[in-house]
Amino acid sequence: MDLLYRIFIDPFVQMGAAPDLLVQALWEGFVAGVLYSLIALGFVLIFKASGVFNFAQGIMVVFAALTLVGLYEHGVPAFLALALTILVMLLLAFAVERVVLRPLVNQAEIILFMATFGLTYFLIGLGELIFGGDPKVMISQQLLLPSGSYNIRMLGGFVQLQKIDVAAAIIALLMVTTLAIFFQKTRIGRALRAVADSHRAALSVGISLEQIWVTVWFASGIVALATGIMWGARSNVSFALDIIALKALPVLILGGLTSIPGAIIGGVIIGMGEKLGEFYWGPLFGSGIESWFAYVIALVFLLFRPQGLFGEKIIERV
Amino acid sequence: MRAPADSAAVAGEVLLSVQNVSLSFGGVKAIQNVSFDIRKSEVRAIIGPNGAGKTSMLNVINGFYQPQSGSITFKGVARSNMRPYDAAHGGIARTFQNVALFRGMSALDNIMAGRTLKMRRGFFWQLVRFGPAVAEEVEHRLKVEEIIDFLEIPAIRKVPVGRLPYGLQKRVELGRALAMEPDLLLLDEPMAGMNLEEKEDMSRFIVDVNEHYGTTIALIEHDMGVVMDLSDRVVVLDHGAKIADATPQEVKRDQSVIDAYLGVAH
Amino acid sequence: MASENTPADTFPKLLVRNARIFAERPALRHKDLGIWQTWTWAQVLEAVRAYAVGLSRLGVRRGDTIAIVGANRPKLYWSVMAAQMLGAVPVPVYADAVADELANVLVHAEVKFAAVEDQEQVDKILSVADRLPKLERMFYDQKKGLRDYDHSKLHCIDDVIADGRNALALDAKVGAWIDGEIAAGKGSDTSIILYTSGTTGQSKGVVLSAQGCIDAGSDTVAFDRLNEHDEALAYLPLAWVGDHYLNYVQGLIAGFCIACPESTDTAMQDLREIGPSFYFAPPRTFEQMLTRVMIRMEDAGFFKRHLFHFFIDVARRYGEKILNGQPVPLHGRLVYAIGKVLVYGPLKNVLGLSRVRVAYTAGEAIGPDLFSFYRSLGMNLKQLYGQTEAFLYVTAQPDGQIYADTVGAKLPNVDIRIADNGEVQFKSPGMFVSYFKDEAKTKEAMTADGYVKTGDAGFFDEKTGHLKIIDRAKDVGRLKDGTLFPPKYIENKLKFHPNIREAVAYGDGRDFVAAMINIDLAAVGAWAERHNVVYGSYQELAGHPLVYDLIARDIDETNRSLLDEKVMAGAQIKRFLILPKELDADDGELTRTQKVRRRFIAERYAPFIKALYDGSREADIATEVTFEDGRKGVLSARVKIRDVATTPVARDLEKAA
Amino acid sequence: MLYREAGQFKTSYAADQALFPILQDRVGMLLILAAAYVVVPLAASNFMIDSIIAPVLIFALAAIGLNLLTGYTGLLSLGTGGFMGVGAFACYKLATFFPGINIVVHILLAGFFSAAVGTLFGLPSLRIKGFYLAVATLAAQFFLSWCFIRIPWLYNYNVSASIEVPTRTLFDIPVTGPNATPVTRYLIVLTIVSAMTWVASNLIRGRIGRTWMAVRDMDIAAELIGIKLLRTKLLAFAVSSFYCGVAGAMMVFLWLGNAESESFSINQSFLVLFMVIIGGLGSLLGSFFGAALIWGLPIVLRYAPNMFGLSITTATAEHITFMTLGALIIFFLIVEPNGLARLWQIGKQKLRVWPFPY
Repeated sequence: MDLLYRIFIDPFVQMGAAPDLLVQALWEGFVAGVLYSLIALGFVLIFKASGVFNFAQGIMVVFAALTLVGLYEHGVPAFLALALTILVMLLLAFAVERVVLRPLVNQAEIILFMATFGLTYFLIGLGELIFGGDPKVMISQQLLLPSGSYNIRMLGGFVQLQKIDVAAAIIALLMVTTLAIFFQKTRIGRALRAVADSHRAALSVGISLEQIWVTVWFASGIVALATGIMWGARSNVSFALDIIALKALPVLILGGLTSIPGAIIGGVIIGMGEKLGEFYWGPLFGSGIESWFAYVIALVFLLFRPQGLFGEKIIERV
Repeated sequence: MRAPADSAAVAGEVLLSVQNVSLSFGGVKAIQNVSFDIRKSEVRAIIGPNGAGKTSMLNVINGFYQPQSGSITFKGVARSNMRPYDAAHGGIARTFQNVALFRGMSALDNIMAGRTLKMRRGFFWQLVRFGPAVAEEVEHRLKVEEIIDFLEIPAIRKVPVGRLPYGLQKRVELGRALAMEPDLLLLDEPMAGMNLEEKEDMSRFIVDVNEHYGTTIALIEHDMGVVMDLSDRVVVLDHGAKIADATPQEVKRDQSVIDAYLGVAH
Repeated sequence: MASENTPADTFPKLLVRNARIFAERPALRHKDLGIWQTWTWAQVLEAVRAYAVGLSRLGVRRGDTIAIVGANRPKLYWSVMAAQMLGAVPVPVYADAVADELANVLVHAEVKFAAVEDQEQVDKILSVADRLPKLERMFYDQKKGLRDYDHSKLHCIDDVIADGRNALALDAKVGAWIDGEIAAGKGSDTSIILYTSGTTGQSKGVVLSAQGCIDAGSDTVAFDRLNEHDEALAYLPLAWVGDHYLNYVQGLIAGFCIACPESTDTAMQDLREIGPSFYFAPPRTFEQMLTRVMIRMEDAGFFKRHLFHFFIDVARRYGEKILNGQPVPLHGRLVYAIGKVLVYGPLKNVLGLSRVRVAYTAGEAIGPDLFSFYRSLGMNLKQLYGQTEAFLYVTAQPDGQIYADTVGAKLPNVDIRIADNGEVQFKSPGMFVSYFKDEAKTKEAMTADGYVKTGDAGFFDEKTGHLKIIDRAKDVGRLKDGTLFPPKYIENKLKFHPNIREAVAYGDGRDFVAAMINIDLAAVGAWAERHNVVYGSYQELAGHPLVYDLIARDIDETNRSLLDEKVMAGAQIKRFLILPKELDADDGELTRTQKVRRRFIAERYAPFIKALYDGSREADIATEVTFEDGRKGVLSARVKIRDVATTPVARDLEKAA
Repeated sequence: MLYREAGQFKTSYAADQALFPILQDRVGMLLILAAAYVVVPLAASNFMIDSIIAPVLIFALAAIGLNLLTGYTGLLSLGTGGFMGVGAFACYKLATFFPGINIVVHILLAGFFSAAVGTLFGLPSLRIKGFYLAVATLAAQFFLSWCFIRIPWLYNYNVSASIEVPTRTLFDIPVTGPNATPVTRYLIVLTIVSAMTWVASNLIRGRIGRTWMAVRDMDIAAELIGIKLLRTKLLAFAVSSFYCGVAGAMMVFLWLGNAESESFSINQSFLVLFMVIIGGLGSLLGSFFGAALIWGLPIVLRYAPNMFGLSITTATAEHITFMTLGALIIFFLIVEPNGLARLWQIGKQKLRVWPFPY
């Protein structure tokens, strides 16, 4: 009885009692969610275009961040380092297309999935070999990212917004818009949406799969870099980060593997849900439930909409 | 070409009847208030232009789609919707327009899979594959081998079906359906994409199945010649509605059918 | 394997004996429904007794003739046994005979019953029913398609057997009766009537006595030490003396197991599965086998191909010697041993010959290369000589005394002599009683003192003492200049070349020898592919100049080999052409046993013959042919004629001198 | 080349459907078993056994488990590690509660616990497919590894928060714990693995195996021939997790000797998945190949440099290992997407038709 009370009543009572804390929690959830969304976005881009479930997305985040910081530490000016990193991500995109995707074209999804595992291992090894395994500090100042925080007095309490978080939210927003425009307006973008439906369609549009793949991998590389910077600025840069990739997976099933808006909304939902869960229900289970709570949210959700938040309903034909 | 025995069947008892079935996906009406019946041991053809809802009709009959309204009476039991399992269990087997075989398995295993419902030995026996389990396996293998012999495909027994030419795949699929020893056999365009020779073989098999095993058959077919040869009665669908239901000869003369095929606007 | 009491003198008695002494050993196998269904001797006896009873209940009586038509299937062998049990006379007929030929035999043999394989045969017989007033009933093996036939005179063999079982179950007297029938059989009874393939004109019914068959069989079984542990694949035509002798008779005598293939087109696969220990095949089959091997090896990778050819070469050098137990250098033995592991063993295995203990070939001369190829792999392949009238064979090669060009020494209890005209004549235990309903021909075939005229010309080789056959006695002719001209001998030499499938040689009473060639589609086709020679049809390929060159080379070789044998040197081939179609039994150009009908061909292709000798460069022809599906059509073609350089005999003689 | 199939004909369906229809295969199998039972214990060093042979066998069993689910039933799972963990902890608890009972029994019983858990997490498989399902199984993975940390009861409130394997004996010979010799442990592992592999082969050759594959190849058709999808999938989950559970239990009790939650982390799941994919989906033999390769490779890579006399820091070696492993995985997928088992099959076929090319 008491347990039921603590699960179903008490948390809400608390929320009511301290709305400022609630807002605070929601905000932090929101920011985390935004970052999830960004990673999920990387997944979606690649999955849409090449049907590859890119497990390496998380590592790409870390790898990008590491490269950035690493270059800087070797005395490269911050923004040059940024530019170079972008270049590296482009090279990576080419390499992946040439070495992994092209030889494996038309293979079963799971095979490509596995290949990205291989990629993950490779990148981890490579990254650590070059930059060493120990955690690094993100060069936020040098990149002119704000620090410090706004303290807003509301609901009879304080809500603290880290400036970096605000920046993160804004940047994320910008990226999504840019991508959206890119897909709507540019030729390759349109072709890409064609690919999502069928590879043959794309070819008929007259764009080689290779081009498209390189493009999306590069695009998600950029997204990864942005995510890396944001996340790195909040904690610091190390391979521990790659678990956030796993955090993004529930976002995917929630949002649907092929839906960009799904990734965004899903990310926010998961982010907030997770924070609230940790904040209000966590104590019941002992801490650390955020490691799986997100999945439970997604799973429960799936049972009602197997095709995800924005995925289109599948009518099976025989 | 039908032997007199079958015209008797035409007057035979009703095995399955479809009453005012309607089905739609979202807004799209696939089937609109269709009723017809299939009598014991007859060959019943369902024809109509593309998109007439023929396949959807079969899908409703064996429970793959749930109709929004109407009911299906099979062996005297009326159901508003039939579950695939019940359909299979009740003795409805089915082949598909574009072959739906288990591509990773050999022809033999595919047909063996058709025996699943007939196999009784439980998990434990399967684990040790000993005594009764083996005995059962062998008993059903024999049945399957007879089907293989009947369909004249012994040579490809152990070939993974993925590697077989289309015509043979269709045969294996028929074999899998036969392995269920069904009372009602639904054939969705059994001869689609076959050359003349293959068509002749297939027709022969269909007739044999119907005559020797007395299996009731409902088939969708485009080749009018085949329909005329094989079927006792024909139901014609167009845009999801039934526009005719009679003997092949009558149907051939029916104006609305001709219009439907010539695509005259309604 | 002698039985305790008096030796059995009929096959039913042998069956009873085997059911007793080999009771649980396999007697008969049949690839059916995916596995080798097997019957033990005891089971066979049980089934055949029931079958016989069933037959007798349907009116089969002592002395009736029963046609047996179909492929090698257990129930047809049982039909033979059951008939013999009742003292009726089985008359096997070639399953691929067209309705007309079939009718001729059935009419001549006055068959009252027929045991047939399937719908096809039933239809064939029904189609000529009006010519067979005597035919009372038909029994069939395979139900398929016959369900809706009128069954008043048509019975499924299974039902007959079932009916027999019933009768036996219901009434013990029936059992006693049938055993009585078995006992009543005598060695002097007619055991079977085998119709000759009829190389020349109408085929004759060769009457064989039970005792004769069993004596002949027992001798050869002893000769090759066949026993109940052997296994043979029954794939030869049921109606051919070879199958009846090698499988049915020797099987029953030695008690070994015979296996029936699933179908004629799976015979090779089935051969591979069964891996017989006793194997017979006509040279043609061995030839096709070798051709296939060579073709398949062409597609192998570089390393494997060379490995293969290297070791085949080794085998050629040492293989036969080792097999014949002749001295071989140690390193030779070693390399051969390696080859055995790497090539010979595996090769024999994939061909299904790895268990072969005794293998025979006969029917026509076999190419020495071909012959020694198989022997060099360590397969005990031997030759024999005989004919239907002899109930199969009068000479055979004893283990260890093998020569490609002889047909072996005379068998025990056989008496052979060479008549003045060079014809081979014999007396043998198995020799036939008479031609059915044909006293005249019977007399014709025998000498006054009771020897059988083989009609083959031959002589005993002085150094080996083995018999050598050159040709049909009557076919041996002479050229204008008097040189001896044995066409078959030359044709065989030609056919030893893998590219040449058939050859017909002419020269009797002519100035020189000329030949008409049939290319081997498999071999030449493969050659064409490798040398990217494009062709649309057999005819096109046959007419291709490059193919002509190819054949010309072969003929050149033949000529050289003829040169080596003084007598033959004059008979070198001067001109040849390649026939635009394959010689075919359906067109009457070959006998059912695939022997060429020289005269018939001469008439049919008269324009060619003419052209060959009047020196023209090419010749036209329009002739009717039968296609696979039995349709008839007209084939019209223009073929080129080639001259071949021949070495003048004179110079050769000088060299010799 | 080694094959002599002429004369090996089948006179019964039982023989035709036997596990090893070809004589030479049967002989080969016996030789391998003989070697495993006799030669290895005599010849192999403890190091060999403890750090190569035993783990390969154990992982092979886990791989078989996953293969039954992913390779045969077509359900992608990333929860293997978790299910192995359930087996391990269950076995630990059983061993604590019923010290009297033979440890081997416990190991097998533990399988049932993970089977139950597996079935539970298999439930979503009715509604969701493919990667969605894979992610769903990740939920299981994370939830379970969370439990392994947060529920002290599972590891008997050890301060180390890890399993300490007690000594247990079989016929008075210590089989678990510190005093058990590697060979004894190896022999038990070998026996369990062989037996369970045999059982698995029985399952997949029979009715159940066919229903699994049917669901994998075309679930719609499977449903329409009367196969109950949920039941079939859940059974696959149950059996699969049972195998993983037993593997997990063996891992702790017969190999490592102790373990904490990390041993059953997501990485474990991935490792096993590699083994399955590289080894070959839908092949028991492949599971062994995969295990051998994925487990053996890093070891080889670790010792290779020293062999060539060049010495590098362990850290660097570690990183290089990672890279090479990753590269090799991609390489293998490109060379033969159907896994090592396929390569083996092709080779075998070549031997059967030798000297012919086909």
